[in-house]
Amino acid sequence: MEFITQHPVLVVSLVKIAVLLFVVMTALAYLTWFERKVVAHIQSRWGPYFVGAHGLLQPLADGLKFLFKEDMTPPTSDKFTYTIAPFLALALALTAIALIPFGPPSVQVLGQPVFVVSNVDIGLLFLFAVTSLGVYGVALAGWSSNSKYPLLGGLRSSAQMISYEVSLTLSVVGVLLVAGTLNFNEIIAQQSGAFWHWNIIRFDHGAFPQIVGFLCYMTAAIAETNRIPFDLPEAETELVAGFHTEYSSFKFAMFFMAEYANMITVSCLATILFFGGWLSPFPDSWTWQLFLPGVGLVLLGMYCAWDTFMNMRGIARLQFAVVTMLCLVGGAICLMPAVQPVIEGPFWFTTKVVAFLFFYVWTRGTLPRFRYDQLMSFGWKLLLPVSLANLVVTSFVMVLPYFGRHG
Amino acid sequence: MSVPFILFFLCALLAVAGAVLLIMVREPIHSALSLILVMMTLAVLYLLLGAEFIAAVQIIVYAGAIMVLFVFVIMLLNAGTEERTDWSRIAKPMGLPLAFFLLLVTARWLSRSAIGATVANGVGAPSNEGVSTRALSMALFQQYLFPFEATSILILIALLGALILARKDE
Amino acid sequence: MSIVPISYYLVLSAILFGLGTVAVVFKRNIITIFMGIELMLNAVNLAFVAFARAHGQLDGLVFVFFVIVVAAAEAAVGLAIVIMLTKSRQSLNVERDSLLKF
Amino acid sequence: MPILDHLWIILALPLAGAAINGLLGKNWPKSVINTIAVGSVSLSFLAVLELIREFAQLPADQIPWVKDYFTWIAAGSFRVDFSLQIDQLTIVMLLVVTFVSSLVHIYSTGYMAHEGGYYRFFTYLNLFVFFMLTLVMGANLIVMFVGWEGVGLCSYLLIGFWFLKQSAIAAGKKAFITTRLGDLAFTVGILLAFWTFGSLNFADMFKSVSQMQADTMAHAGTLTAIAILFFIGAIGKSAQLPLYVWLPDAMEGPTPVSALIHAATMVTAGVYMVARMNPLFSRAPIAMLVVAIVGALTAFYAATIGLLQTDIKKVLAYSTVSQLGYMFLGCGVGAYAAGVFHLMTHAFFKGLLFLAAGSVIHAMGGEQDMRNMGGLRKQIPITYWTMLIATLAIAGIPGFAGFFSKDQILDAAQSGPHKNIVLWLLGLIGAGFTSFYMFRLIFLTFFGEERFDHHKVHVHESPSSMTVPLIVLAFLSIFGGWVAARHLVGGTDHFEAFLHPVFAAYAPQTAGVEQSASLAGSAGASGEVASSPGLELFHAITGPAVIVAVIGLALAWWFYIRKPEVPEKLERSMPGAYNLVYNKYWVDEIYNALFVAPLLFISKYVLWHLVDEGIIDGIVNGSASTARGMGGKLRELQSGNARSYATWVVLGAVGFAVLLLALVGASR
Repeated sequence: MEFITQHPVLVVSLVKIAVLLFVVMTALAYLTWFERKVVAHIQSRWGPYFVGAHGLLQPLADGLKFLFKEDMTPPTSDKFTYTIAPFLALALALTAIALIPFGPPSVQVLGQPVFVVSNVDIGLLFLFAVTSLGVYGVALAGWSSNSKYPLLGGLRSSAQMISYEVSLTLSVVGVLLVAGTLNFNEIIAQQSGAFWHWNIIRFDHGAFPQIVGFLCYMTAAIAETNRIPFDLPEAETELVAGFHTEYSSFKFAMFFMAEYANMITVSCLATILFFGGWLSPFPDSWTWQLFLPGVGLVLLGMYCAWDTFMNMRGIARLQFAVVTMLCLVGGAICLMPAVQPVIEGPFWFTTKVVAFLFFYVWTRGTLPRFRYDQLMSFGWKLLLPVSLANLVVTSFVMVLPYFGRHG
Repeated sequence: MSVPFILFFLCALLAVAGAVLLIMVREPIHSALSLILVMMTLAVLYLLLGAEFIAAVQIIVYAGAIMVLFVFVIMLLNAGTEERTDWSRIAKPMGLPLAFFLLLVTARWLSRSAIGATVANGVGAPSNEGVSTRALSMALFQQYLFPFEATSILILIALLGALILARKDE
Repeated sequence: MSIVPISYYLVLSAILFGLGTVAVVFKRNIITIFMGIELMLNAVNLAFVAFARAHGQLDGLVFVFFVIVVAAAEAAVGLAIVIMLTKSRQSLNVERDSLLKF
Repeated sequence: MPILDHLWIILALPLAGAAINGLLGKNWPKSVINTIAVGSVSLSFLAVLELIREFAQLPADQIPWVKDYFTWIAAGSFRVDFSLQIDQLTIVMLLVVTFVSSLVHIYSTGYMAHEGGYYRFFTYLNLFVFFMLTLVMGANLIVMFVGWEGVGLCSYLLIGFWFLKQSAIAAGKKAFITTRLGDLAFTVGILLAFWTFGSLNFADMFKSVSQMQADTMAHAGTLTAIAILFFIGAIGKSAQLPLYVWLPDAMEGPTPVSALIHAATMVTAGVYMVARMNPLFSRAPIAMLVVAIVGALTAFYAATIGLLQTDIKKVLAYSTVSQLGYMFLGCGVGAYAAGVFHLMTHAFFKGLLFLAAGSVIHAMGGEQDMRNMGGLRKQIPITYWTMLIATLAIAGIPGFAGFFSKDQILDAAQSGPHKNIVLWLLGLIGAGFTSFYMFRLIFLTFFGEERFDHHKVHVHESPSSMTVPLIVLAFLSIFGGWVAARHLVGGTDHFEAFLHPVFAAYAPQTAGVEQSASLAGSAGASGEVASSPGLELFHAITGPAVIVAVIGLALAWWFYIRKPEVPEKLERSMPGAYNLVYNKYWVDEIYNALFVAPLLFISKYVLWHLVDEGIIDGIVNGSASTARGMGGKLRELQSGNARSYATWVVLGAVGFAVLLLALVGASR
């Protein structure tokens, strides 16, 4: 016990990492479910339905399937690289998430902030550093498979990632100019107040609405994560499955998870940079907003209860009862005055992130895929100039007499 | 042995190992990977030296851009394993000893250099907190503004050069 | 907690530099040779940072910054050249194209 | 005073003409080339006229007028400026050169009309004018020497103008090499002069000369050496014994060239030089004697050869040699003015003779042998009359230009300060021969029955572009000498008076007195001899020179008009002498045997095979092969193998590191 008190940093960090890993893994799993559901409904289907109520156990089943499938390694492949590539991808993706603050640093245990694994002074830079390495996973996988389509996929993705990383970074620099810091917590703190203080529309001394920057960021981000409409590296119609054609079983799962982890990361980043992170959209004076999480959960539980008794039959009814219980209990906990301030930040943060994820899925469900040359020319000839222009305009306004930081 | 020492020796070991691998391995991709490893460890060392910004830049630019470019080119050219030609009659018998000699000379010299010695003796030991990124950027954009602009022009020229070189001649 | 003496870093950088030299001399694949050069640059950067730290000044870091930038430019051009060269000579082995003579 | 301040214009004009024609004119129409060539030379002639006008107003103390343009060579104490100089002598030469050149240019436009390499011809001609002017205007020996060599070059180029003709090429080479012998001596003389006087500017040289005491024998010896060396140069250039052999062969060149270069201007350069150097010569009596002897001998000797030549141009060539001999004789006996005077008149009438001969050849369609001519005076009257006038002039018939100048020379030889009866006799007989062979030429060419068939050649008078210069020169051949006319009637000789400052300025005191005395003597010393101008005039006109000239004329008439069979008789009666003279004393053959053959032998076996191939080539090839060997070794450094290069770089780095270490260690 005194070991904990002696080495708070170590212990708390380890705990945080463990928890984060668990949470993120679960999130990834259910993100797949979420995506399939949403896309299905966009395409007016039901999506996963039978494995568990509303297919809620589908991710579990998938995970088991991946685990028990045969792990094939092409004989001509470059074993070492072939093996490390997926690990690299997933590890980097998770590392990035470790930098994200999910809640206010004020919430502390043993003098250590709870909601952020590592609060680096130049967190943003490090985030970029880590994400910039994400290319290797794809590229190496494509190369080491020693087969046509993967190689092409790898080439495409590395080219694409390099190209769009530039715009991604530049579009963010606008926010950095406004914020004047690289630390996430400070960036978020500056946006405190209400939603009109968020960087995306914030327009007061030393700030300029980053709406353009946000659009550029989202576009580049989708490209960075190789998502439709920029999923050239794994365009199944052209390259079978792109860089991970040769991968099977859990290695494939790793790439899969890495992709979704990256989605989450960029969504979190968007949330932090443009949408005030874990801040609530309402002025602090509106105290009733503290009840929102609990109330929301309770309402969800009540809907589940109604659904359980009206529609569910057999085992499904049992499972869904469990879900109902969880929701109601969670809601009750969240309504406790002690918990309310703690839960607030994560609540808003999660909400925003989920919104972004929905946006992701939405685009996937609606937009067709680019052609490769279109992709490149779009990235270099449109996105880059626009984000540069945004940067220039912002910096120009920064030094204007009235609007400027010293105005 | 304190944490920095352990960290340092770990990184140094990794770095040297990576460098040796870079030489030993015959697959260009593997060389690239080992070089990336070296860069990573160097980034950590920079952190250890309190140069966070440089560390980040090291990773972003070197590992994240330049080496990606290398890998990309290797994949593009589908570079196979290096062939064991030894047509240069002096490279092996002379070059390697010379290089190692150079290594020794510089290492010896640097280890003997006044600055290293002073720090080793704890004299003039640097403050432990790292260099603030703000100060660095100030220096970059005020004291070194002209070189900065010059490098930007250099980059532009390099960009054009690369474009013209790699252009498909139609 | 004691800090690592600067001379350690310097020696490490010297070693890396030497290994980079070895790579340049010893390797035949032009790309790998290129990597050797990058390695040397990195070694120098390390020395720069170490010195900057030792003197408690920023100039070394600025130099590192410039070195990195220049390295980027050099890599861009150099690799473009490599591509052209390989397209024309069908080989990455520097010993195969002995063009560098009168 | 524009021209005086810009003397270079006179030079620049012909040079510009040469440059334009030579560099651009290859495909230009003849008219354009004519305009440029003739225009440039005529313009410089006009410039000279303007120069004379300005020179007339120049105060005497500013003569000679020298302009330094730029320092040309500066090596230690040796300093040469590119500087030009104007004095009376220069004026005379300039006038002659530019005027005759202009006329010859005009003449050439007609004469060369049907030749190839038209632009080339005029380029060379303009270039020649440029160099000749440089020679004349040079204010120091070096500039003069440049002109000297330049005219030699142009003469070589123009003699060999028809470079497809083997004989022409050979002649060109012969001229070049022969004159080179003289130039060698001239160069040595220049060096000696610099060593002696410490400067090559005429002014400085003459000043130091005049300050030298003639009594110190060393100086006398040096001066004599310098003077003789210079004179050898003059011998080469002016075709005197023994180096005259190139001039007759030079007739291979186009006739206008013969007229301009080998009669009027270039060959007289030697005379000009001797006259220019008069202060030296006046102080070197031995040299003076040499000059006089060589001149007289040449005058006589060349005349004898001229007697039997059948080629019309050859005759003129030998007569040129002989006339040059007269000029040197004049200079040699101290009558520089007379020599220069004869130079001028000779330029007129000999130029005219050549041009007229050219016209004859033109009319005969290239025929040069007088034995195939005859009776031409009806067909080509203008040529006939002008040539007759020139002949009368050269023969020294009273009233014509040649009479005055030749008479002065002989007069000086007979009664001058350096009088020498033997030389005078030689000159006198030479004069007789001269008139003989000249009239022989006239009679053979224009009189008697026509010895050619009309079906091959149809004789025709030359175009006006050729006849006009003839007429102009004819006028000058008559009146050109009259500037000295009043001298006959006891008046002052304007020409001599005009040149007097040049020759009196640095004249040795003792000699100076005599000179002025002789001046008076030749002019006014008639005091005791002749009481009345009429008698004086009668004396002059019935002087021995005139008498021998008339005798020559009469003999020629007897031989070739009255009794054409006489020559054959003579020939049969004394074959030895005839062959001797007819074959020009076999001088060419002798020279071949004496000099050329051994020289060829030496150059072939010693210089070529032994020295050049053996030693020099050996050295060169040896060094080359050693270099190649080392290169072969060093080449391996440049294997083109990047790894090797990298190794070398590393080697350098190591060296540098070690050095640095050593330095730091030292500094520690």
